[in-house]
Parts: sequence; C-alpha cells; structure tokens
Amino acid sequence: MLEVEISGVKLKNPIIAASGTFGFGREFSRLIDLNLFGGISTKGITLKKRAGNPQPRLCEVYGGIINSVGLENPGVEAFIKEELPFLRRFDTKIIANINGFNKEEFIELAKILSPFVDMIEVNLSCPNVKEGGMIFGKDPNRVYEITREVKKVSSCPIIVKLTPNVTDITELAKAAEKAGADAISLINTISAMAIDIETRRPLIKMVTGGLSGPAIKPIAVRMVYECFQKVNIPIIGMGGIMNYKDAIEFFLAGATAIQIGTVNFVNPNAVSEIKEGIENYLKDHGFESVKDLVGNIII
Amino acid sequence: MLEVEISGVKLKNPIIAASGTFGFGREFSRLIDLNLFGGISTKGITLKKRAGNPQPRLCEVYGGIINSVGLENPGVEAFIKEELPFLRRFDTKIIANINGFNKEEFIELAKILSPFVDMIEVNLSCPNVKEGGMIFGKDPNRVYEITREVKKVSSCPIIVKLTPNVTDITELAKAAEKAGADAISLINTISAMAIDIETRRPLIKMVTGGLSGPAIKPIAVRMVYECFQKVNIPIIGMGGIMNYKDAIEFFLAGATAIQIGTVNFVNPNAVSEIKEGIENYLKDHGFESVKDLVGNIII
Amino acid sequence: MKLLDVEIAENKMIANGIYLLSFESEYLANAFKPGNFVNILVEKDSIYPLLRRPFSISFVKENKVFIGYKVVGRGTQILSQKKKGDTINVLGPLGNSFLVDRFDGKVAVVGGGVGIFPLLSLCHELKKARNEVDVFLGFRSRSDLFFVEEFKEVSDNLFISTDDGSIGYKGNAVEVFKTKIEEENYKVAFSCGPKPMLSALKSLNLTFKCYISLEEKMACGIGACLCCSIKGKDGNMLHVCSDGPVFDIMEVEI
Amino acid sequence: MKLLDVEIAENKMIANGIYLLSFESEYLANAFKPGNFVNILVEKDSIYPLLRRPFSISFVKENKVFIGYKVVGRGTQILSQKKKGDTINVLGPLGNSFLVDRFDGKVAVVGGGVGIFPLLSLCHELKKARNEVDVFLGFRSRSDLFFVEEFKEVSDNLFISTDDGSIGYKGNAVEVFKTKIEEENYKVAFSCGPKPMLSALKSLNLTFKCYISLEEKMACGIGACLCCSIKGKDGNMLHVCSDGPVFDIMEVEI
Ligand SMILES: Cc1cc2nc3c(=O)[nH]c(=O)nc-3n(C[C@H](O)[C@H](O)[C@H](O)COP(=O)(O)OP(=O)(O)OC[C@H]3O[C@@H](n4cnc5c(N)ncnc54)[C@H](O)[C@@H]3O)c2cc1C
Ligand SMILES: Cc1cc2nc3c(=O)[nH]c(=O)nc-3n(C[C@H](O)[C@H](O)[C@H](O)COP(=O)(O)OP(=O)(O)OC[C@H]3O[C@@H](n4cnc5c(N)ncnc54)[C@H](O)[C@@H]3O)c2cc1C
Ligand SMILES: Cc1cc2nc3c(=O)[nH]c(=O)nc-3n(C[C@H](O)[C@H](O)[C@H](O)COP(=O)(O)O)c2cc1C
Ligand SMILES: Cc1cc2nc3c(=O)[nH]c(=O)nc-3n(C[C@H](O)[C@H](O)[C@H](O)COP(=O)(O)O)c2cc1C
Ligand code: FES
Ligand code: FES
Repeated sequence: MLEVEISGVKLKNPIIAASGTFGFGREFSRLIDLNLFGGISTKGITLKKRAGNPQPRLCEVYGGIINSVGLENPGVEAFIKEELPFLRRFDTKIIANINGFNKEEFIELAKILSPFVDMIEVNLSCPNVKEGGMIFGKDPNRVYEITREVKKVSSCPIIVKLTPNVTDITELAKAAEKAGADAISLINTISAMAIDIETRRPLIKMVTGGLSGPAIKPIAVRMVYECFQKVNIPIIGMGGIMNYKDAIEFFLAGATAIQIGTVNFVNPNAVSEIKEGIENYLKDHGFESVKDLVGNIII
Repeated sequence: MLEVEISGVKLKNPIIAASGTFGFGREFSRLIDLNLFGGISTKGITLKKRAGNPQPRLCEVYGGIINSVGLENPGVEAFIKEELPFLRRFDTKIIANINGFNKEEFIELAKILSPFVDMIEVNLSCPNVKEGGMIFGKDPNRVYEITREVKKVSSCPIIVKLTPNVTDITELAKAAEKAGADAISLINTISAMAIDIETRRPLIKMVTGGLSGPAIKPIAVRMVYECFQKVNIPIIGMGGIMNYKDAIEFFLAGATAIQIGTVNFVNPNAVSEIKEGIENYLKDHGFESVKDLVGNIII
Repeated sequence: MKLLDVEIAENKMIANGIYLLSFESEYLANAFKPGNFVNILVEKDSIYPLLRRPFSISFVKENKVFIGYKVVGRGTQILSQKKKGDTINVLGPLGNSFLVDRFDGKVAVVGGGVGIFPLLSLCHELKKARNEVDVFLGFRSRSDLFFVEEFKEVSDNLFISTDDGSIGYKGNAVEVFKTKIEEENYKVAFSCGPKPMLSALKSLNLTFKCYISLEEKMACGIGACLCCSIKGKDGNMLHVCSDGPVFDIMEVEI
Repeated sequence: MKLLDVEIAENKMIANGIYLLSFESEYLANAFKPGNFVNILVEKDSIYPLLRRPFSISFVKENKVFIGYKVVGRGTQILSQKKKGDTINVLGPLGNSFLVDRFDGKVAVVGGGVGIFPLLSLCHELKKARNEVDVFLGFRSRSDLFFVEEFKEVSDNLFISTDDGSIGYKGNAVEVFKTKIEEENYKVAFSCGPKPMLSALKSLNLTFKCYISLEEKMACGIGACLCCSIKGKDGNMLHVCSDGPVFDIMEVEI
C-alpha cells in the first residue's frame, strides 16, 4: 500500500528523513526505530571534513526556524568508515546527500559514494555556503552540467535537490531531467533573515540562513505542483510537513515520496504518525496505494 | 520622531496601510482613526472596473493566508469620483496602487491619477492575474521600461512594488532605481498553494494565490536587507508585520517606512499599537528618530 | 461595529460537538439584529489560527450575547476549550440582517446544520411581529439535535428532519419544506444552511420571496479585503460580509 | 533518553518571573544525573513556538522531577501558564553531567541567574560524596533570589551577591569567588551562568579544574542537527547538547 519506487529503488514507504535534520541516524536511533523510514537522506557530505559556520546557527521565527549549519560533517571517508556501517543495519534506503564546491568535487563524491548507497541526492541548493550549493543550483545550465556529470559516474540513481530561491523552479527541474536525473527533490530551505532588535544584530551569525518548517509549506506545495506539470521523473516533496495531512497535500500536488525535516526536532514520532495517517487516509478514501494519490489533485 | 520622507513627501509616521488589505479606507474608518496612518495605499486600481477571481479566493495556512482576489476594483474613474474625496478628508498620504495589463495601461493610470494623489505605487508584482502584474515584475528589463514611462508622466513620486518570486530581487530594485523610481516597496505576496485533502481540490479556485502574513516575514526582511545594500532610494518594507517588534526589524534591515497588511484583519488596532511601540523603542534605546534605525543593523 | 474584549460567561456543549458560548455586552446586545454576525479572535497573538472566525449571533437575552457553534477545525477547537472568565476579542455586529415585518401570510424558516444558529433570534422577532411561523430544521442525526425546545417556543409548527431518519422526517429540511409549499400559503421564506441545501432551495423556484444567509471564507469581515465576493444577478460583485450575509435568493449566484 | 508525556504536579512562581515546575517520572528521576537537561514541548501542535525548549533538571525528589525556569519569551510564558494536571511532552534526560567525586580539597560552585538551576542537585551530590562545598550565587537583585534555603542545606558556605547590592555582596558571583581563591585551597570548580560570567571565569586562569555548563540555541537536543556546535580547543566541533552541556573550561572557546 505504501511502497513507492524511484528509478528501480523500492522504498517500503514514501517517508524519507530529510538531509541535515537527521544526522547519520545514530542519535535518533536511540529514540525511534529507523526501520520506520522508507529512506534516510544523510547530513550533507563533502569531500573534506568541515567545521561549518560560526554560532549562532539557529533562530526561531513565526512558524519556522532559520538555520545556518553550513555543512558541518566529517567528510566522505569518515562517513563511509564510521557512519555507513551503522546505517546499513537498518531496513531502509540510504541516500547520500552530496555537496561539492565545484563540479569536480560533485563528481568525485558521486564516484566514491555511489557504490555504497542506494541513491545519491545532489544538493544544488544549500543556502549556507559561499561557494557551490545554491550558487550552482540557481542556474539551469550549471544544474544540467553537474547533473549530467554526476549521473555519468554514479552506479546508483541520482536525485537532484533544487533550491526554491529562484524565479522559476521548473527551469531547474527540466534541466535536471534533461541531464538524466532519476528524480528531483524539493524544496531546500528559503533564504531568510531575522534580527534581534535589542542587540540590533542578525540572529544568525552569517546574517542570512535557510528557512524551514510549516511557514514554507504552501510555497513548497506550489513548487511541487509546478514541477509535476513540467517533468516526468519522480518528485520527492518536502518543506514544512508536520503531519500526515501535510504529506497528503504533497502527494496530491505531485510528489511520489516526501521528506520530513524540521518536524523531527519537534516530534520525533512524526514518522510513525505520518505513516499511520497515510494508511488510514488511503483506506478511508478508497485508494489502494499511495501511488494513486500522486498528482491526483482535482482542478 | 516618527516622521519620514520619501522623495519630498513627508509621512508623519512610517506606517502605511498595505494595498489590498485596506480597501479605500472607508470600512476601517468605522473602526479606527485613519489619521493614525502615515499613509494609505489603496486597493489595486485598474483602468476598467474588474470583478476579480472566482471563489474561493482565500484560505488559511500555517502562519499565513493565501489570497487570490485578482484585483477586484471599481476602476480608476469610480475611484477618483467616489472614493478619493472620502480618503482626502484624512490627514494621511494617499498612495494609489496601480495595475496595468500592459505598459500603456500603467502610463494611462499614472497620467490620470498622479495629479490627485500623493504617491503612486506601481504594482509590478500581483500574482493573481494572468497578464501584467508579476509577469512584468519578474523581468528587470520590463521593470525598467515601465518604471521609466510611468515616471515620465507622473506629477507625483512613484514607488515600484516588487515581487519576491524571483531569483534575485536586487536586480529588480536596481532596474527600478535606474529607471527613476522614487522608492521601492517590497514584498508583495509569495506564490503559494494549499489543497483540501478531503475534496482533493485546491483551496484557491485559481489553484495558486499569494501568501501573506507572519510566515513570510523572514523572507521579506532578507529581501529588504539585500535591496538596502544595492540601491539608494528609500525602501518601503512589508510582509508579515504583526507588531512593533517586526516593524523595527524592517527598519534595521533598511526600510524607511513599512506597510501593514494581513495584520489589519487580525487586529485592526495594529497601527496604533505599532506606532506606540516604535515610539517607546526609540525612547528606550536612545534614538531620536525612526530615521536613525534605517539600515542600522550591526553585522 | 466595535472591537470588544469580552469575558466568557459560559461555554458549554449542547449537542454532539455543538457548543453555546455567551458573554455580556450591552453594546452588542442592543446593536444586534437577527442575521448579524461577529468576527472572533479565538486566541490573542496566535499565528495559527491567524484570522478571526465569523459566527452568527444566535440570540441575545438581556445584555448577554449567545453564539452557537460547531467544532470543525482548529479555531473552533480552541474556542471550545475556553472557560468562563477567559477573554476573547469580538468584532461586531457585522453584516446586514433579515428583514422582519408583519407579513400577510405564513412565514417559513428553513435551516440546516450550523445554518440553524442565526435563525433562532429571527424566529423570535418574526413571532414578536405577530407572524405565523413554520420552522424546518435539518440535522445529521438524533444526537446532533440542538435548540429544539427553543425553536418550539418561537414557532407555530416545527418540522425536524434528520439525514438518517433517526428522529423526525428522513431527509433534509428543504425536502420537508417542499412538501408543505403547496398546502400552505407562504408569503416569505428565510433560510440558512450548507450550499447544496440553498441550491436545492433556489431550484424550487419559489413564487414568494426567499432570503438566505450565505457563508464565504472571510479575512476582514467588514468589506475591505474583497475575499468574500460573490457574483450578483447583474454581474456586480457583492460582499458576503458587508452586503450580506443575507441576500434575496434571486439576487445571487449560488 | 525517552519521549514522555508527563502530567504537571505543580508549577509555581518562586521569585520574580522565576517558576518551579514539577512532574512525576520514575524513569527520568532514576536516569537523571546533575547537569542533564530535558527538551520540553510546551504546547502540542504549536507552530509558534515551534521547537522544544531546553531546561536543566534542577533536582529530583523521589520520583518527582523539578525544573526551575525563568520567563523570558513566548515559550516560557506559555509554560508558566500551565496548571497542575496539564500534560507536557518531555524528551530526556539529555546531555552529559557534572563529574561528581570525592575531591581532595574544597569545591567551589559558581552560579549566575538561570545558570543556578542545574547546580542545586550538583551540590547535593557533591555533599553526598562528602566534599566541602563553597557556593557562590549571583542574582540581579533581592527580589530575584531563589533556591537560597535549598543551597544552604547542601553547602558549607553560601555567598550571595546581587548586581545592585540589594542583598549580599554587590557584584557578580565570579567577583566574589575571585576574592576567595587565594584564601581557600579549591581543588575544582563548577559553574553555570551567562556567557560574560563564564568568560570572566576563564580569564581567571584557574590553577585547578573548572567545569562549566554551556547554552546554545538547540533544535534537536540530541546531536543530530548540528545547530549547537561550538569549537573545541583542538578545532574539533563539539555539540553542546550531546558532548555537553558540561565542558572543561579549558577545552572550549568561550
Ligand atoms: C457569516 C458567517 C456566519 C457563520 N456563523 C456560524 C455559526 O453561527 N456557527 C458556526 O458553527 N459556524 C458559523 N460559521 C462558520 C464558521 O465561521 C466556521 O465553521 C469556522 O470559521 C471554522 O473555523 P475552524 O478554525 O474551526 O475551521 P477550519 O476549517 O480550520 O478553518 C480554516 C479557515 O476556513 C474558514 N472557514 C471554515 N469554514 C468556514 C465557513 N463555513 N464559512 C466561512 N469560513 C469558514 C475559517 O474562518 C478559517 O479561515 C459562519 C460563517 C460565516 C461566514
Ligand atoms: C542546556 C540548556 C539548559 C537550560 N536550562 C535552563 C534552566 O534550567 N532554566 C531556564 O530558565 N532556562 C534554561 N535554559 C535556557 C532556556 O532554554 C531558554 O530560556 C528558553 O528556551 C527560552 O524560551 P522562550 O521561548 O521563552 O524564549 P525566546 O527567546 O522566545 O526563545 C526563542 C528561541 O531561542 C531559544 N533560546 C532562548 N534563550 C535561549 C538560551 N539561553 N539557550 C538556548 N536557547 C535559547 C529558544 O529555545 C527558542 O528557540 C537552558 C538552555 C540550555 C541550552
Ligand atoms: C538544521 C538543518 C540542516 C539542513 N542541512 C541540509 C543538508 O545538509 N543538505 C540538504 O540538502 N538539506 C539540508 N537541510 C534542508 C532540509 O533537508 C529540507 O530541505 C528543509 O529543511 C525543508 O524541509 P522541512 O521544512 O521539513 O525541514 C537542512 C535543514 C535544516 C533545518
Ligand atoms: C487580500 C489581499 C489583497 C491584496 N491586494 C493587493 C493589491 O491589490 N495590490 C498590491 O500591490 N498588493 C496587494 N496585496 C499585497 C499586500 O499589499 C502586501 O504586499 C502583502 O500582503 C504582504 O504584507 P502582509 O504580510 O503584511 O500582508 C494584497 C494582500 C492581501 C492579503
Ligand atoms: S471578508 Fe473582507 S470583504 Fe468580506
Ligand atoms: S541541538 Fe541538534 S545537535 Fe545539538
């Protein structure tokens, strides 16, 4: 009922832990059963270890949070040696979220990682680094170029993660599809800012950061819907999903699978509640499979 | 203490009622004193009377609302004859928000209206109409062109209202400045969507609509800040302002004045509470004028 | 129309998921006319729900204002948890009202579900104006019944129907009303209820006047935002919050 | 570490804007070590505040867990309005704990403001391990005092200071502590308080070990989101929620 497929990779359910909100699973495994997830997208991985951005990295705003972690991670080798074996113990698909500061780094990361993971998520949308990330991701030509090269060297399906900070996200989606992406995921965080009016300083040291959480949901749903009209590869939707109802909206808008991020901080049980909620919704509404919901909005 | 100036037009305080949320003032005047406002931006005016979009036009989402009014308005002549005289009774600056479906209409509207109002707000950002509006507003060249033509024929200062649905809002800001705009205002609503999971229909008949309210504030603050780095004309900031603290954030980010929209629906007293809050903030923090706050963020 | 902080006097469940809330407000109680509504801020400084929620005033008694409501979402859920002494902010009275007169003939009042709320005080006024009033109320089921005793007091004949037939006629209020139209000489009808019910009413092509109270999603509630516009007969836009909520059924597209 | 729905047993103001909340939880009471904290969801299904709020466990008594907190923003405001019987969701115990031992020499405990909360159970444990404990507590003013009687019971000497001198020494806790360092033979110090206080402490260049409890904005509280990272001495990133909140003062940049 819940199984979905992305380019031959079968997810037992369409719920994926969103990159950067779930570490490498270890911490949450002490709290919830990782087998609950259809997949887990890892914390963004870079070639070399990275310390990330200075403090403060986090602030809270109306209905959301702004973060500027800046891709703190142990680097690809440490990931493979120290984190992947642990993740592999669970019956869930592992998606490596990769981040390069130039095309070559993306290629290198895909080469190294694709033999070891189920899918690769090419993060062309990180707003919290000065080079790479979103800078590439805003330009359809760069999206095309990097996607094509990464696809060439990858032995597993690749997902291209798109930034919402653009005039027309469907241009990026089409570029990714044309370049051979197996799927796209959206949205990454929206560039945002908040100011402490007492100190008059930005609440994020890097001044701007990425907005996530319920506040961005209607923007994310709109972008998933727009992309669904324009591309034929599967869409993994995310942005502000707090419960099963939000998840259903994404499916109806055109998402084949969803990722949940910020909600994990608020309610670590979200994955099981959403899973159950989707099942009940399908039963109550006479659908046989979550696949029947995809893009099934009535206009 | 609260007075600000935009191209020679003195606003006695920096709080402006946002276009489309305040009609032509008549309804709110039964509830609050319109003299409280530094200015009032009218409901979007078109050359001809318009019926607007079909129902449903409104839905509520996490921390915000999506609307798709679609510029329902009585047309410019009825505005001048039936609405303006009423508005003119108050000691507040009147800003006519104009909306064309092509360049000529913008020019025509500016010609007709500029002798009668204090400022014109050129709405290059309405997401709820199929032509004009945001379609023009996303293209810096069109922004430049329309701004220049409108400026030529206007006998009062003009404000260009920008859409946030773009990759780089500073490109639009710069185009407006270069073309001679006296100020820019931002942000208009963000294109967004919500779905009723029971009926599987969009909650807005036109499928997508414009997101406003607290949810969009951190995005608006970021855009004001970005524009402040790039242009020298005054910025009128808006998007999700609910109270004086939010207003102060916009000033610190670089806004000379602010507009309040959605909050009027929730709390019609917002204008007086914000006014008082700004005054107290200035006193408590040793500032002599709200002008001292503009762009006064400490990085 | 005023913006008022009022203290809840009572807030109790009166049927399955249906509550009756009351508060003291001399101003509102005096200004009120049947059909008027108020826009309630269920929680101060809340961003979710963000907007006010519109509710008809069911009736007033001395200086007390009574609002009946059904819990359907987050706003009404929060409202239902308010207790005596809690403060809510109320904007009202809003909208137009039902035309009450001494009609020279029988009056029919047809209500379905939450549309029943605004009709109680209407009946009261109709009786006060010495009309003969037939009331048709439709509920989902027996456990959903409310205001029945109250309507008995202000009507000459009360016809209850339920969708499942668990009490009264099986069917909806319009169906029952329809069976009476030929027997009775109605001069005017008033109605409030779900859209399908009002459409059914319209398609009866009544030979007498029929006034209905409509609902649309509202942001301001006072005619400023133009979110609640509907098309009038002549193509002109009508605003449910300020031109309505009561309209002549022939004057609006439904 | 568990996710628990707990029922509030008591939630009372104990000083100017300072509250003490308690609830029953056998699991937490047993698992707790001084220095641990919990991440509290002050309101279910709320999107504003959205995140959980981290609070140290002040102390436990039998199966009851006590949390002292100061109202500083919306989250703590909402928490302060919770009543006996209300349910909150608690994630914990989180973080590491203070090293408690029998030290061969005096122990100093230095706390400022809300940083005082986690130190009470620490002192209790230090006394249980038969140490001689000097406690230095700094408050804003006389009306802000809390936990004074409680600290008297678990310390050998208690030095109170206030910023305005309205009671005890005038100045902050570190200044008072500084005057005692030369007279006394401290073996170890423990501290928690605002950043400037901890910086002052660090700049004393103590010749003995000093452990401090830090605060950073937290999203997950368990080491997954990397929002609370700080730089360690060797340039490695440390996570206040999972590597801390207690650190050797020499091992972290402050
Ligand atoms: C003029 C008028 C009078 C009304 N009188 C009553 C009454 O006396 N008793 C009663 O129980 N209900 C009445 N309603 C409907 C009532 O406003 C909604 O049930 C209520 O707003 C639902 O809020 P919620 O947060 O619980 O639901 P949600 O569904 O979570 O609300 C989401 C949004 O939809 C709006 N909304 C939902 N349903 C309606 C509706 N039917 N009409 C307009 N807006 C809606 C809400 O205001 C909100 O913006 C009236 C509506 C109108 C327009
Ligand atoms: C490990 C740890 C233990 C703590 N123990 C206590 C305690 O025992 N008693 C107590 O009163 N306070 C304690 N605090 C501080 C407490 O978490 C904040 O005061 C509280 O989160 C403020 O929430 P608010 O919504 O009222 O304030 P707001 O300022 O509105 O909160 C806005 C955001 O900032 C965060 N935040 C605000 N202040 C702090 C802070 N000082 N540290 C971390 N995040 C913060 C909030 O969690 C929230 O995300 C502790 C903090 C940490 C990290
Ligand atoms: C603290 C934090 C860290 C994140 N790190 C990454 C990352 O490393 N790579 C990535 O692709 N997305 C990252 N994201 C974005 C999320 O994966 C997701 O796209 C976004 O948060 C929207 O979903 P949400 O609203 O459910 O959180 C991060 C988000 C948060 C909140
Ligand atoms: C119901 C509604 C109607 C609007 N109509 C207009 C309009 O006619 N012209 C315009 O420039 N902006 C219009 N806007 C946008 C607002 O002026 C403002 O830019 C936006 O709502 C963000 O501010 P807020 O979050 O304070 O509402 C409208 C907004 C709303 C909510
Ligand atoms: S609700 Fe704003 S015009 Fe009717
Ligand atoms: S708060 Fe998430 S890692 Fe510390």
